[in-house]
Amino acid sequence: MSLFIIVALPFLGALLPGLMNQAGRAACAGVTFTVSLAAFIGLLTNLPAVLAGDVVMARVDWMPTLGLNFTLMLDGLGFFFALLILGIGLLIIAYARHYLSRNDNMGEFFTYLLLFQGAMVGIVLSDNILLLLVFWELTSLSSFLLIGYWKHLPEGRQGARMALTVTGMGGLAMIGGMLILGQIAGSYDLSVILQNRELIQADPLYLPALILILLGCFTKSAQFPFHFWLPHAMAAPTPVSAYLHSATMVKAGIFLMARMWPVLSGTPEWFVIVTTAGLVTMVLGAVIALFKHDLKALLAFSTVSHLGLITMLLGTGTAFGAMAAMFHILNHATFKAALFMSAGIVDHEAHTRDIRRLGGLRSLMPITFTIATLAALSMAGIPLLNGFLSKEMMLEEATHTVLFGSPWLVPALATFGSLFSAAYCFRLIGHTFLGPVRDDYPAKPHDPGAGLWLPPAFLVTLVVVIGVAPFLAEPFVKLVTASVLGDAAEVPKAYFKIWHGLVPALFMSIAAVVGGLLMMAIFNPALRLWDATPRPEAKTIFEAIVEAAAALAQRIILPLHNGSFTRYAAVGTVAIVGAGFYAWTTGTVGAPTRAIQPAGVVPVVGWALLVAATVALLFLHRNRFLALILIGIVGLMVSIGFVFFSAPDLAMTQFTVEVVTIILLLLALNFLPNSTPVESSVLRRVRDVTAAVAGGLATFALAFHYLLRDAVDTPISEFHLANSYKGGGGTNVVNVILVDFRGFDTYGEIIVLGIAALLIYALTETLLDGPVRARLLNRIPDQPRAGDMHPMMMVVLTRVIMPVVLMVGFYIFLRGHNEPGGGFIAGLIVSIGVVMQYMASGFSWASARLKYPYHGVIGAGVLVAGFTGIGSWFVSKPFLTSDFTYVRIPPFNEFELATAALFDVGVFLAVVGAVMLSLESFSRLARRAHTDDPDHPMDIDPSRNEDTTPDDAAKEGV
Amino acid sequence: MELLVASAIGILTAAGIYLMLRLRTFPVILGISLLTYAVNVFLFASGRLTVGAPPVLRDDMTVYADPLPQALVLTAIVISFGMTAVVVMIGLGAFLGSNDDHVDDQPAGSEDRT
Amino acid sequence: MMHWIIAPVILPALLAPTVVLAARYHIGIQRVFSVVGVLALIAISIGLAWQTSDGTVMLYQLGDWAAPFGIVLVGDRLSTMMVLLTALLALCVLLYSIGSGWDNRGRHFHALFQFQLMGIMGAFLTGDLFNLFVFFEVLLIASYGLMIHAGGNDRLRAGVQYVLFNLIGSTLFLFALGSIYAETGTLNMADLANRVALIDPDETVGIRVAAVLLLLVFAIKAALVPLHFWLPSSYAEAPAPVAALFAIMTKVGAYAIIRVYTLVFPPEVEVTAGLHDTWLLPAALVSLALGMTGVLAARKLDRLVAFSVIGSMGMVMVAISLFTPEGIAAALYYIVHSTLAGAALFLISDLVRTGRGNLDLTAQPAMAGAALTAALFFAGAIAMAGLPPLSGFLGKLLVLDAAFGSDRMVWVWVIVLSSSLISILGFARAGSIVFWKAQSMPATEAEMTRPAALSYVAVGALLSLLIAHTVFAGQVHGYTTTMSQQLFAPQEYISTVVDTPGKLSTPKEGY
Amino acid sequence: MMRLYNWLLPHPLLTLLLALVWILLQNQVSAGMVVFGLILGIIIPRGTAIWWPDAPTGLRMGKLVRYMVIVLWDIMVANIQVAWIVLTVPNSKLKPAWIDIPLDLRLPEAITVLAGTITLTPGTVSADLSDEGHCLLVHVLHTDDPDAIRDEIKTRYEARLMEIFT
Amino acid sequence: MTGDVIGLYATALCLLIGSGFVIVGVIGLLKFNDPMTRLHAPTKVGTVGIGMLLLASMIHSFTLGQTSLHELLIMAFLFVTAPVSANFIAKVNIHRRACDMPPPPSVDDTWSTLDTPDTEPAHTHAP
Amino acid sequence: MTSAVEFLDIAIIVAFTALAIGQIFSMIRLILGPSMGDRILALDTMVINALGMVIVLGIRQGVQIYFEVSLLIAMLGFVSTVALTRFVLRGDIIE
Ligand code: NA
Ligand code: NA
Repeated sequence: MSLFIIVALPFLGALLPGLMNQAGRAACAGVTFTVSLAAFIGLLTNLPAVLAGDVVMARVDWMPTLGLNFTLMLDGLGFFFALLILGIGLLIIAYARHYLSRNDNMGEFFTYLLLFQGAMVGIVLSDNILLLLVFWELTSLSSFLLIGYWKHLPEGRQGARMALTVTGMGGLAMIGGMLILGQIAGSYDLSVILQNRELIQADPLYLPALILILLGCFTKSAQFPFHFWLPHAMAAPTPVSAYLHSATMVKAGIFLMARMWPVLSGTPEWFVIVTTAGLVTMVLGAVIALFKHDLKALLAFSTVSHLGLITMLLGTGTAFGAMAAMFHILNHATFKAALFMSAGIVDHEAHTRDIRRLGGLRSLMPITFTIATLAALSMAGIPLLNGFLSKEMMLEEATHTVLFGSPWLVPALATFGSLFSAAYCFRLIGHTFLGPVRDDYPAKPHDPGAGLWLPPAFLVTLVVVIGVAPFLAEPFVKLVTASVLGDAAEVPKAYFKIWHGLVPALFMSIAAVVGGLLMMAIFNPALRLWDATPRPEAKTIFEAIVEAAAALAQRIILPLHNGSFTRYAAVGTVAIVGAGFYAWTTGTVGAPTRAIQPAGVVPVVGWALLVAATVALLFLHRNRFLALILIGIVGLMVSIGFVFFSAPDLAMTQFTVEVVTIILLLLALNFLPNSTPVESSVLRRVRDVTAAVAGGLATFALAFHYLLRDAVDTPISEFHLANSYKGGGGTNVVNVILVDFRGFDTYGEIIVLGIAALLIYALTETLLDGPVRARLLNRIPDQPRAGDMHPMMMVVLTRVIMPVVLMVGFYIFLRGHNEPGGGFIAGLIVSIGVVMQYMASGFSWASARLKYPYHGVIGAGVLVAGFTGIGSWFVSKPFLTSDFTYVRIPPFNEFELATAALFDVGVFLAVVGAVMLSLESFSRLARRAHTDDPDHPMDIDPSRNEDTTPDDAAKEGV
Repeated sequence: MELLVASAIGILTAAGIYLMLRLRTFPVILGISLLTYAVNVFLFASGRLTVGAPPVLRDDMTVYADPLPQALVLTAIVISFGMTAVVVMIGLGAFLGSNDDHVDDQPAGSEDRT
Repeated sequence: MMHWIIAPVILPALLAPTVVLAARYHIGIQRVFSVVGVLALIAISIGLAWQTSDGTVMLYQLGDWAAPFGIVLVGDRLSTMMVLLTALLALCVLLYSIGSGWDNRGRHFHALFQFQLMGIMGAFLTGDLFNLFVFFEVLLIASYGLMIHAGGNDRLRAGVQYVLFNLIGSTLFLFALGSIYAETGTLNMADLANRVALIDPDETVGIRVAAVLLLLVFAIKAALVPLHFWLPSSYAEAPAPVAALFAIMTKVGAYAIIRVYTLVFPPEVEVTAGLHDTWLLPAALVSLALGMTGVLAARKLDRLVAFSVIGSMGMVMVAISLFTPEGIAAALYYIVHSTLAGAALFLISDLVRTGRGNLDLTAQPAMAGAALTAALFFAGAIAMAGLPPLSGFLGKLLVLDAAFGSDRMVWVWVIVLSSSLISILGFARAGSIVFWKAQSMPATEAEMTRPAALSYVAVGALLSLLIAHTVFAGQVHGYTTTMSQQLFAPQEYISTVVDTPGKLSTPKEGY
Repeated sequence: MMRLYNWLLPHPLLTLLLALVWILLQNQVSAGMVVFGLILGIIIPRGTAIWWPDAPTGLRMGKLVRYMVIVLWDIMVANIQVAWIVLTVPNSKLKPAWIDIPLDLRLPEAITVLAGTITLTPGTVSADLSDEGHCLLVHVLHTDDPDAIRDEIKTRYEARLMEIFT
Repeated sequence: MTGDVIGLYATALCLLIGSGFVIVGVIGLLKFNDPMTRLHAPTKVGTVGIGMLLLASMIHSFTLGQTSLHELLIMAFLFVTAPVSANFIAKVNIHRRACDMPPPPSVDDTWSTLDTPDTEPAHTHAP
Repeated sequence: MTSAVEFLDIAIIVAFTALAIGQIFSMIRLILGPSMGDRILALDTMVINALGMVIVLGIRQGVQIYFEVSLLIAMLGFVSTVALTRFVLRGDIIE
């Protein structure tokens, strides 16, 4: 079967149980088992090739540009691990089917489990180290889901997060390591990397790569000092613990060290780091395991210890060590999975895993007892069981290992670790199964159904078979070892046998077992000593670190993003000015190319007024009404400046916009407080002044700089001046630019205006539909209001002036193309004319008589402009291509017809619509605030009073 | 003349920044308006300063003020008008909803100071 | 004449006023118009991307005026890809807003939505800097409207700050444009590239300041620290579909930086040397770190997502600021990813809001539709945190790979990897509180709304796009690599833009 | 026919005025211009007629022109007088006063013209109208005899306006 | 003396007269010590001042051989709007009690500005 | 002819100066106030003076191109005065 299918099967199959939840528990488990079995069989179909020493490859490009491809490889090592993963997986699935309770969502569980399985298979079959990373992180994710499977348990959630964080961290480090490795080797394919031992080990980046990769391995395999997460992962359902945390995932780190062994091992750095970590982990794990009362915790730390053992073996860097490691992996997988399942059975039946509450189960659960005892004894290193064999090899290797210049350090510690290992195994057997039967078990324990005990029984069978007939396993282990070693070393000749003669390892082994028994004898005093010793509690520390990290993050982030716009703006200003300053100081300044033009009295006075108004605004801005007047003066002076500097169009626009803006601001100020209180501290004002001065100096310098210099080449506006009449049919070049050369800008501009109006309208609607409505209805004006809402003089004047204003608007519109003016200004003028009417007679009165659908006007304007643009498509010209012609119809003078004028109509309509809709929206708020709706255009009209009695007039008015 | 215009830009900018850093929406909007003036003049000045030569074609004239920055400023003025209208409206909406025209978020639980 | 390239701008620009004019009281018609428009947009975008995929540079001279005198739209691989991305995102967001009913909680949603699209499309397509400003304003003002859509006090207050900050940005843009025109006398980007080359090395101050100001403008859009402050509260307070749409807006800033700083001010230009490489990378790294720290610090889910957007923009900017073809290729790949992931997360957080009424990261009873929402969140978080198998991981690999060998490689690697860890922590924490801890809470009688099926479809569509982005990563990255090579060899772009004659012009002697 | 005329020209004078404005705006005269001005002069008042209900009818044009000439002359004189007061009379010597003018005029248009005239002419500003519009409040800059001013306004201006607005 | 020269002198004269009135207007604005009296100076004097400037502009155009009557429009505009502006400002002064309060009208009850039935009695408000 | 031109130039300078003084005095009044009416009046005066400046500028340059600007200033100055006074009088300017 193709390697792709083997990897893909669990992933694809993962969908099934999740979707089949309705179909029942058996179906979920069944389909999961079937999927796994299919993959397992698929793997076995490759056995002949593997046995023949071939490397089965499969390759599909994924990201060839990066070097990340779906390259899979099956050799002995991969086969061995895949076999473990899929084989034990099958047993676990069978076991879990009976283990999970009716309340548990089985579909979800098996989905996660299959995801995990697929990820694990992916790791061991990857030929591409980046692909391996993908699967590597996937195991972290799926194990996160599995550990947190019982979401209601806080331990589960914490354990899941701790596992994810620690292994995730390792995974991230490994990304770095793998990338370095790939960059050195020039490829991310393992098959290439493994050929480049010398190149890699000679590279200066070898050490960082090694450390980063080992970080990944150590975290995943729970090596010291990252061992702490594993016991907490035991909050997961037991099948998960058995599968992930003994048989497979924790071995991923080991696998990777083995996989990378040919290129990474053999250096002093490798030796010191890996051996030390392994050794320490082995001893530490064993010691802690002994004093754990939770069966699973005990097993978990025993796993830590054994992983340390394997790590240490790999660390020695010898071929024998590697072989021993492989053999121990096999053995450990068998006895440890069996032990976990047994522990699960005990938990399942006795409803507790606390050793202190157990004991005497031997007679109540004979089958379980047998299984557990055999497995435990194997772990303790008792002959005729497989654990003994590989442990002997380990001790043998230890005697040849010189660490930190000391020939006895490793053997001594190895023996010491083995001693504790034996001790906790004895404790496990003794305190759980032996001793008197108790009467206070939380539940009545008895052996479970075959579904639960068959899987571990099968494993224990292997334990015994290998233990008795190691030669059965030998060819396979050697095959695996060969693929670990690659070209780096030859597989050792040593034979697997029970009796090696009176070698040091045997004495160490005996010492360990005897020591273990003695340890059991003094267990109670030792436990008291242990309990009295202060130890860091990993979970507390981890939670504290995470919470501290979160708190630190909050301390950094929250005050920094406290919603203080002023600070944001200040920071932004300083950053902008600072960056500009940097750019300036790192540049060069040449001599000016333009002379300063002398200034007459008008510009000086205009400047003085502008400055005076600006400065006055700074000091008087708290009086908001006055501030509006002052800003009006600033605008006026700027407009006059534009006139002075030959920009009449600009002046008109600026001035008109100014007035409309002031009207808008007045409409708003009606509701806002009329003054700004003094709030900011002196310090703050000093800060603001500093930022302000810096910004002012910056823009001054920049403007002054370029005002005295010419552009690097002729400005493009030369073309506009030259072609405005010829190509655009207008003599007002600014207008021709606006509606023709750069009509697209204008198109965007009117859309901006239209959106602004729509937005304002929409917001008003929303406000009036919400709680603001009530507030407006109950609003009391913050200033006394004069009588005579609509004074007669204004009303009468408007009647005459408004039509004139409209006509002026029309005039300005028509003139625009050739003289200052245009659709935009015309639109504003017409709007102002209508506003005059509204101001004179009131919005209600005026709009009750004549109401324009301003929405429609905006829409029409934008559409007219748009369709004018599209019109040129029909003559195969690009959007907004203009054309014009001169027409003469008596009695009129010859006049110009230009498509640009049609575009300007669009502009005009959009502007009128937008301004009016905005003003209307603002005044809708105001009308909500006071509801009097006059029937007359003016409050006082003596000609009306003549016909009615004064009382009626009083009622009608106001 | 160049000095006048450049310093006017600088002063408008400085005043604009100062007001922009005030604590209430209204002065901040005024500040942004001043900044808008500053930048409009700045952009206008990128065509350099020309007196008495509006870019409206005449038979008797050969030199004109640069029309392009004028057109750009025109667009900019219109756009900033729309923006101002919008920010005024949103600011007003925010004020009407909370009776508070601070531009900064107020710490939760602080008393309504307006 | 090929008019298709302007269609992404014109279509929404016509659709929106039509809706305003004819259907402003009929939400049903608006929806139909909007969806049909976006579907058409997708079709057009696919066509454009197809057209340009062979390296063709499409030029559209508005008003038939040749560049640099008139405005041109230019379609190349980069701009058409961004257009396509926008259109696809728009469809998902639109479906979500219809499904969740967000579009009917205020006025003119669809008109503003279309205008927003118009602005974004225009910004991607234009070849003229001032026109870019105009489109920035279009997209901004539409975004203001969308951001405060449906009102509410917090939203309005955040809206004020959002608008004000962007007004500062717009002002800065104009300062930059003024400087550029003053220094070079042109506004067209391709022409600008030619003219920058003419600048005397003894007189570089002006163009340097201009270049930096322009960079800062785009940096504001891209929410680069310390110009990012506008983002968290405005994205968090915006209606979810709007925030999701905004995911593309930060990319507009990134796009503009890529465009301008490969075309006009490429690293090898002497007069602007030392500007982008000095500050941009540190700022990007700080953004990345700060954004992901914000993920851990957030107390509400929407803020969390907003900070993750800052972080992922930091990542994009890290890649960009390497200013190598590999870096830009990685950035472009990451941009697509970050857009989709950010949008998906905003929508998912709205699913949570719908299900439990708020987004506080506190333990609350299980929400309606928890399982599916949780699964979606898990996927979104994986994507955003850069975990496999989704594209965030691949993007991260690309960025790290591109940074290999650069001067600041160690910084890049350390910060990319450690901020990744922080975000994993943050997402895991948030997810476990919102989705897992809920299981240990007693169920309440409180009324829970189950999100509409269409909402899930929309989120699912986004995630499917993410998955496609992952599965076809090879093709996509291959494409972004060619794209990046095109960007670093802009001669064809420049000559197509500047040398194509238009009305009244003969090439090379128009004035 | 008459109804069409009334509909088309709600304010014939306004139409003429607008045509004149159009010509002034164009700053040149031609037949086309006049026609166009008249067209606009018809369209615009038609479009906004609803905002000018109850327009006065029967203005006496001759008298109106004469009135305008008088006012223009008075404005010239007034300005010189006010200028003199501004330049020579110190604040302490200034004798401002409020006077109220009972109105015989009833038409708003007429009262407005009167008030405008008062403001434009010697040292007086019309400040306010009484709550039912029967009395005009005028501020005088400098006078020893407020009653004389009241009388002069009533005879010189109001009487003439009574005739113009019949 | 040709017509051109007369035109130039006339322009200059109008300019000077206009300037004089402008100056007088602002002197009044600055000098008087009561808002109502201040109102007199600029609204009138300014109008004529600008009127003279406009006249100067017209004459100057004619001198240069261009017909120019459109300044009349501006002049007319200023003349018809000035009274309304003044009226409004006077109303503001009365409403804000910034000046001496006028005696009640001889015919009706009160001045329209002070006629505020929808608020508290007007005099309770401080200016 | 030349003396007439010179005279006109002087007159133009005088006019500019007068208008400039006018602006400065108005500005002083505006800042001094004290009443809102004074300030609005001062602004109104400044607008009218500005109009004068534009007119004189047109005379000096001998062009009519500033006519539209002047007309606009005249019209809008009035509108803004009304808006400001209405605000003081009624709070709401379009009611
Ligand atoms: Na107020
Ligand atoms: Na008078």
